[in-house]
Amino acid sequence: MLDPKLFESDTRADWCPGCGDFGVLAALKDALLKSGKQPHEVVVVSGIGCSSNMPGYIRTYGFHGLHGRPMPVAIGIKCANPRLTVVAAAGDGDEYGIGFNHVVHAARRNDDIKLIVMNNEIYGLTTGQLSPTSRLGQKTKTSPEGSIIYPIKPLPTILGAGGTFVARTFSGDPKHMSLVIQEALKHRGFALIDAISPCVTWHNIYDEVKKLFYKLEDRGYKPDDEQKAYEAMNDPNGIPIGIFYRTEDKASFQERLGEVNGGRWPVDEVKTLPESVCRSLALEFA
Amino acid sequence: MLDPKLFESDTRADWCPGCGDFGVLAALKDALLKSGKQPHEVVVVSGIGCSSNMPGYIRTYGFHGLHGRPMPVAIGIKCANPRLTVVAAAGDGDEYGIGFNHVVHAARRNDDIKLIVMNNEIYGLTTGQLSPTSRLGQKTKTSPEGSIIYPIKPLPTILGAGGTFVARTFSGDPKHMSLVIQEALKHRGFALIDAISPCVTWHNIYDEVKKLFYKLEDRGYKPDDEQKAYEAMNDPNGIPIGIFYRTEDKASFQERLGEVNGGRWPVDEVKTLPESVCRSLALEFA
Amino acid sequence: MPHQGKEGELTIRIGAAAGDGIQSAGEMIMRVLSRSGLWITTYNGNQSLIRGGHVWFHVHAAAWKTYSMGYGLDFLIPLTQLAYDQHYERLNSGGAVIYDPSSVKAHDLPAGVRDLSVPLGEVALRHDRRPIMRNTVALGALCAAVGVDFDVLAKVIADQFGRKDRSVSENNVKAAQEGYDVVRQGAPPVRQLKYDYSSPKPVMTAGYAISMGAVNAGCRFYSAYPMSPASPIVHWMAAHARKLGLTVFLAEDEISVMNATVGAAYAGARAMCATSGGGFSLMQEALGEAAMTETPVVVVDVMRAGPSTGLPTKTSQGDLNMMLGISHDDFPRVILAPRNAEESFYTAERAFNLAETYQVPVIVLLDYAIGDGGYSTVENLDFDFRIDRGKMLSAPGPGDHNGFWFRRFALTSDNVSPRAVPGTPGMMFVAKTDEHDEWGHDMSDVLAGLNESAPLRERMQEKRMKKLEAIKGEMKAPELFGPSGADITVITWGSSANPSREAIRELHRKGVSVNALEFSDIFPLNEVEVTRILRTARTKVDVEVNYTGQFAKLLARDTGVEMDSYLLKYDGEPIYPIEVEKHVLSLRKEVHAVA
Amino acid sequence: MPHQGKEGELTIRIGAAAGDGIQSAGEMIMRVLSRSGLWITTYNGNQSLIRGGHVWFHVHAAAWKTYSMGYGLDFLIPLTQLAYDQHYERLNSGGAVIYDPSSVKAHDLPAGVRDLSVPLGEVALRHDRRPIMRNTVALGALCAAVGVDFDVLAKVIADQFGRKDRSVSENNVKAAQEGYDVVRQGAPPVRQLKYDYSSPKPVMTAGYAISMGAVNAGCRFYSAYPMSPASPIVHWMAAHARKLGLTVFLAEDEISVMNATVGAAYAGARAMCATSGGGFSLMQEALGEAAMTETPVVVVDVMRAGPSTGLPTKTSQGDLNMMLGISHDDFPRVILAPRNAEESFYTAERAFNLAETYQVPVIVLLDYAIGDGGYSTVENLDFDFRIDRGKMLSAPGPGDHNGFWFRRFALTSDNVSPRAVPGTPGMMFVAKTDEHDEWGHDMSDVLAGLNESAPLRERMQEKRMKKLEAIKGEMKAPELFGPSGADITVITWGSSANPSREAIRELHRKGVSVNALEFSDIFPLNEVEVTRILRTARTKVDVEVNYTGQFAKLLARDTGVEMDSYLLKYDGEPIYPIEVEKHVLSLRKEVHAVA
Ligand SMILES: Cc1ncc(C[n+]2csc(CCOP(=O)(O)OP(=O)(O)O)c2C)c(N)n1
Ligand SMILES: Cc1ncc(C[n+]2csc(CCOP(=O)(O)OP(=O)(O)O)c2C)c(N)n1
Ligand code: SF4
Ligand code: SF4
Ligand SMILES: [Mg+2]
Ligand SMILES: [Mg+2]
Repeated sequence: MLDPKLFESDTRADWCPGCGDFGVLAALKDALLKSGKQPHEVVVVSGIGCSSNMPGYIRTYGFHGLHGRPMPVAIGIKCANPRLTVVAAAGDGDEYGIGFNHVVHAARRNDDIKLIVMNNEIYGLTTGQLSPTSRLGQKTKTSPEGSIIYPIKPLPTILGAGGTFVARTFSGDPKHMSLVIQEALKHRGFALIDAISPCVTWHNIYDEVKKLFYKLEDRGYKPDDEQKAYEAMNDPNGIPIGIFYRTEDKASFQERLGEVNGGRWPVDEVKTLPESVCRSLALEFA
Repeated sequence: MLDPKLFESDTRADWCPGCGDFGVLAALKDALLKSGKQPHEVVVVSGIGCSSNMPGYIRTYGFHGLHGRPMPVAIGIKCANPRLTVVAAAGDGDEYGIGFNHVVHAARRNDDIKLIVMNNEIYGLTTGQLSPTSRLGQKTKTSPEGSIIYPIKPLPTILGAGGTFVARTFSGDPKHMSLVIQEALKHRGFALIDAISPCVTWHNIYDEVKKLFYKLEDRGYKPDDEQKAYEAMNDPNGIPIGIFYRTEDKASFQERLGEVNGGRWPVDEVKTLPESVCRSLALEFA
Repeated sequence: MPHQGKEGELTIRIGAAAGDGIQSAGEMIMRVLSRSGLWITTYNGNQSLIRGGHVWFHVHAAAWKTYSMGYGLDFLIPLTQLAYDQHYERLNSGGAVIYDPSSVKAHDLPAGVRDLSVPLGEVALRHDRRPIMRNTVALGALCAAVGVDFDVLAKVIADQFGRKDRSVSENNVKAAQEGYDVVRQGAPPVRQLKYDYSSPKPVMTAGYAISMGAVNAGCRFYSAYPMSPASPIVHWMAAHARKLGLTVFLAEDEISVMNATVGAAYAGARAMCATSGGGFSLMQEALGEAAMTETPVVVVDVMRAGPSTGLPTKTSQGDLNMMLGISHDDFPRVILAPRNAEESFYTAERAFNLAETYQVPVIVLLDYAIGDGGYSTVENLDFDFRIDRGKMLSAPGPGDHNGFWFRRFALTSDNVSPRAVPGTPGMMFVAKTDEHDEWGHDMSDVLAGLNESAPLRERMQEKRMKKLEAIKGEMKAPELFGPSGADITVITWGSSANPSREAIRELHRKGVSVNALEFSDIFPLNEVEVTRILRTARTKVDVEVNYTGQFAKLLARDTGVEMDSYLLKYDGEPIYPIEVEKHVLSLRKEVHAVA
Repeated sequence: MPHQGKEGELTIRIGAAAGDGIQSAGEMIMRVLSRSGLWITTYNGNQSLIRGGHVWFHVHAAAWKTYSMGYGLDFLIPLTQLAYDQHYERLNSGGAVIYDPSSVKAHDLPAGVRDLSVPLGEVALRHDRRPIMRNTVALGALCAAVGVDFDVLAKVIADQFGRKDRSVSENNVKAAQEGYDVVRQGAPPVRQLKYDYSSPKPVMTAGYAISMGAVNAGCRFYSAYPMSPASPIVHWMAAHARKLGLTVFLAEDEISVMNATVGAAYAGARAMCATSGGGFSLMQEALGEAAMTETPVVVVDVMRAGPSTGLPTKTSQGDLNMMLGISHDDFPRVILAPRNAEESFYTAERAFNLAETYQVPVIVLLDYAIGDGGYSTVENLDFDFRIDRGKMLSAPGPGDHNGFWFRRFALTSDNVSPRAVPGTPGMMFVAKTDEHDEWGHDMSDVLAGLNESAPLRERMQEKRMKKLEAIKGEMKAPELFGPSGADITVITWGSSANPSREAIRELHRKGVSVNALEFSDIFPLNEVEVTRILRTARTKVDVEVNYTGQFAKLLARDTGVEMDSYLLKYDGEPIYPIEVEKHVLSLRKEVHAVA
């Protein structure tokens, strides 16, 4: 029997009532639980933003780092100890803006990190400025007359960069989100989960998303074809959620690292060198 | 009559004899000349790397900045004075690695910058380490047993991000490269030109590329369809060069800026405020 | 035992949870009093969350110049129990608490504090379905309690809600009127100052002031990535872009911000950007780029409590060491730290002239306390200003050109080289972050280390660094506040001058011999002059908002003068005048004991 | 007038264009002499380009300990005319120039310098189609000129080319033999030292030494982005990854490097990274993250000449100010600057123990002169080392847990909190860059600024900062070189100790009363102890490689002690002993004039 309180924290989330991030938190807890993870086996790494307050609201190891930098911290953790399940969780500003390059390169390296981007098309914590996913014309504190900047399209970008698991979910459907996260946890390598998670304070798109979203699987979509994935992502008439693309053919970066270091992982090897090795090292340049 | 020496500098390029970057330099000069540009109307902005030594070898205004940062410098210049033609030129490490996020966001904003990436699949100047475009198995100083990292796919990534002009060229064919650059100079907004520019010292792929490359236009390819562009870019059997995708439908970021600032560009407006405005500003919060 | 409120002054604090509209209520109080002819200083007790928690807004107003939060609270408006519990102990005798007894219990009210209970919620709900309007009701009550004409408040409300539906504004006025009436009919004002409604006083934060100063200095390029407490600057710029013809570049990160600012400045614009500490870390490499390419930029750092993410909405003066060590190896920079909004306006103007005259980066240090968290009255805002762009050429002089290139980095007697704006025919040059010769040619490749080029490298480094010597001549000496020759001298920099001033005023009333030396020009220190001035001071007390006394260390480093005592605060809260006062009083005992 | 070469020492310089194999030729000279039992120091006169220009390699060897480049040149091997022109004036009388007269004209040969012309190109072309082998021929000639057994060179060549085709190695040996014979048959050796071929001396750069030290200290995670002159460290790590079981993460930029290092350290690894100044700028924000989360990391900065891109292959000690001001607001850090390769090895070990014991970032400053540009003999490499991980718990002690969370940031009497490795059951905690309480709960949102939490914030800041007090007790006092009580004391830090030592040895021969205080532990300074030591010195000369005297300024700031004189170099070249000697001699005149 799974203890539903296994991942409960004693700390109340400080998000605004109704914030989409509550749904993501619930889905993540549920997915970890259903995936049979124990709290000490999991590290949740975040950046800075409303969404990045996640660690501490979920009882696992946590690292609440810098704006835009959850990915490299997560990668460092995973490289040091690949036995840990490492989840990165942050906002659209964090991951598609200032920290996007880390995501792109994690995608191409296929780092074994599960990234959940709580996409609300706004900078929430800094009180509502334009984010990279904000829309043309969107009025924010930094675009009082409406944005003049085209939004980023994170999913095709990451697919183009070589992403091996690219999905979208909606915090209005935490059950579906949990299922997608469970798949991501099983995935061999990097998983990007774009989680539409509306900001009820600065840019409330709940009703709109509720009207427009549909599940890919409901339309018989199979996430095994790159070309089709591009098409599905670019649907101008609705908001598809689900897994757009997935391949288990590529080894994760950490698998490949293990081939080089022989499975001698840094956390287990905090020791001096054997004497035999030392002598030859000393004379290497002589 | 065009003066072929118009863009000649007094400074000899310090690249290794045979370096691909010579071809790019020649192509860029030729393209500027044929596009009817004058040296003082052009700024060439670069980063750090062998390839980034470009400014100064070509007689235009130049800015030889930081590793990975030509794009934002170029954008600052273009926003301050959109009458200038701004070309960014740098290496694969510079633009697809440390500085890739700037490229991605320039692509989505459609900044009116023409970016030439001298892609040699290696860090040249730092004496031959793995670059983001280096191949699996490639032996370099940082991968003495062969790389374990999947290379980035810059072209589909930038297309996914919203790129409006995405092309590949080869320094072994400077004439073709010049033509592509000329098209880029006419383009409304951001142009990415991936210029295969082999490093004869650390990773000489001249012969290989010469064998495998072909021109898209020779195969009747039209760069007007995103889906087809993805397919063309992912050709596993050859190295297509030419323009993969191009659209003139999107306004450039600088065009849009001009709508807000009313064409009052920063370089022309280094002046105090009219008195009428001052009074109201002062009392704005009272 | 509660203190007595100060004659002729008002200190007012309103508190509730984030999302309850405390900031705008506080700003309305500020406006009411500032339109009543008073001098104002405010402080915003913010938290880093959007809804919930506890936030407050403090207004200090007086018939004379105010500098900081003043002493205690004359009026507390707690809209939540937590707001009452957190602040009631600060209430001055002779003051009052304005609250709704149905939601707040005013326990342990200090002696001499009036209990002004007003059914805020009930009144509010009469005018709107949601209780948010209780703020307005409280404002009405406050106006009655301080004896301000209701019309002033009505106008402030109209201005505030003007853009919304007209009924919103009208309902708010009605609600306010009811609050006003409850208190008014009860009694005469609790504390009434003399008001002059004829001319509203300009009031702004240092963030807004520096924005206006910058634009008036010819800055039309602004690049930003939002970061508290620097964000108000970009909000202001974005809001004025169309009206003032500003080009605002919202970049993907602070690296891009700084590089774009350098690019714009290189192109010939006056370009500025701003951030807070964490973002500044990301800008450092490009600051080095600006210095090496001798590109004039102005960068504002609005300091907040760190290290790292720290306390994003709390204050600190902890970024000075970073500014002294930006990026690697030696390069010139100027560091200015205006004390308040008014000085920030002029500092922006000076910063651009200094940057362009000497072709160096200029850094302006503000902090949360004045930058985002605090408004203050700006007495004189003189937009008359002479832009000095330094050595800007539109055509090469003799020897300035070699047929190919303009000699952009010429070695000159004053170490400043002529500049050209890209786009100018025939003046092409390359700005290089590699070491370069006078023509901008690379000295790191084929020339590096050669017998003939090592000395040139030396001279290029000297050229850049020696500009600091000339700049020293332009640095303002610390301003003396109070009489010269006092027993005790308070040393402040930037915003720490403000609480110190109010403390000194109070200490003078108590007959203490104290003055202040207020530094607003931080680096390069004019060592000779500063040393001379510091040596005239007897007992020196360093007052700053960081753990290590960063500015005192700079003084020790560059002048050899050591402080005698330190008041260092690093709990995130700004310094209160009472803290400076107590510290000085404790020292006086020591001083007397020794004497 | 040329100087006389020093008895018992050899200084050799070989020069040509980049791509001519000068580095490997130089390293072979180094190996030959080091296998002949001599102490070695080398310097690599590099340029920032791959082919062309002019580069050179300098070897200083002696029967006793060498520290820097020594005095002048006993042997110059100019393979190009430019190499001759650039260096011939340094030739010592009693030395020789080895060159090919068909490509180099040995004009104006200084008096007493032997002209050893050898048909290098001709011989080389007899053994290979390309003339690259002339380096080897010259090495043969050199060995004859210094009287080293040819077998030693033959073995060095075999080792060098061992991995290639066997014929390559054999042809090179043959070519070298011809060069050897040309000189040998002509005459007895020009300058012969006593050689002991029985035990080769370990030789390495500080970059390699610190890599070995780190791995021996238990570091198995290394993250990097290449940057000269720090790249050799990642090359070494990558080359040893399989053999030693290292996990090397090649990141997309230095931001990623530093954050990944913090992540790995948080996860319980010993983690290190390295870069040079420009890359370090990008790491600063994450250094603050390490400090705020009390995650122990070791970061190496191999300094090069700046500012900005500067001179990537030239040397400097200009990054100290940056290290004193990393990122914003106050946080603890340790700064160490080993003087040479040997000390670097042990510094890596100390750095990890310090980092983990105090849970702070430790920064190690190397520079090009010793880090990439210079090998030196490592006398003692003792791999025996005790790893001290500090307060690492595998299960919570009483009071360490609240049922949900581990009290990771407990306030303790020594200000160090217990740590747990993620993966340990029941010890979950959150590391936060926001200010936090003892349990790692956020103090920047709902708690920020409350009456009860402001004092806690204060204590958390004190907890972090006060660790510096304990660390001061672990900082090594400056090492005294030379006799105590000398008239003149040279103050050095890090690598500037090296030329100073050779100068002092020479000055002692000349009867000058001089010594040196060599700092390798830079921050936190143990002020009391350091002040006491500095006060014992009479005339103090600061010797460092930057414009402003950054270390002297730190001493002034933290001890109040001022220097009497400065030898500051910033042309990119390392300090030569002769420069220190001259400076001290000029001072002695002053000292005497005054006395
Ligand atoms: C280097 C840096 N720059 C800027 C900031 C300020 N900042 C904090 S959160 C944030 C954006 C938050 O937006 P997002 O990532 O979308 O998260 P959300 O609050 O919307 O969940 C910014 C700009 C910072 N903390 N660090
Ligand atoms: C912040 C920073 N990190 C690292 C470096 C060192 N560096 C200089 S050039 C370069 C890579 C060059 O590779 P690429 O961009 O592909 O250019 P190429 O030399 O191949 O033309 C690196 C890593 C630097 N200058 N700045
Ligand atoms: S501001 Fe928006 S994103 Fe932040 S907690 Fe509130 S609703 Fe959520
Ligand atoms: S090292 Fe490679 S990229 Fe650099 S100049 Fe030589 S050939 Fe070109
Ligand atoms: Mg967001
Ligand atoms: Mg490259």
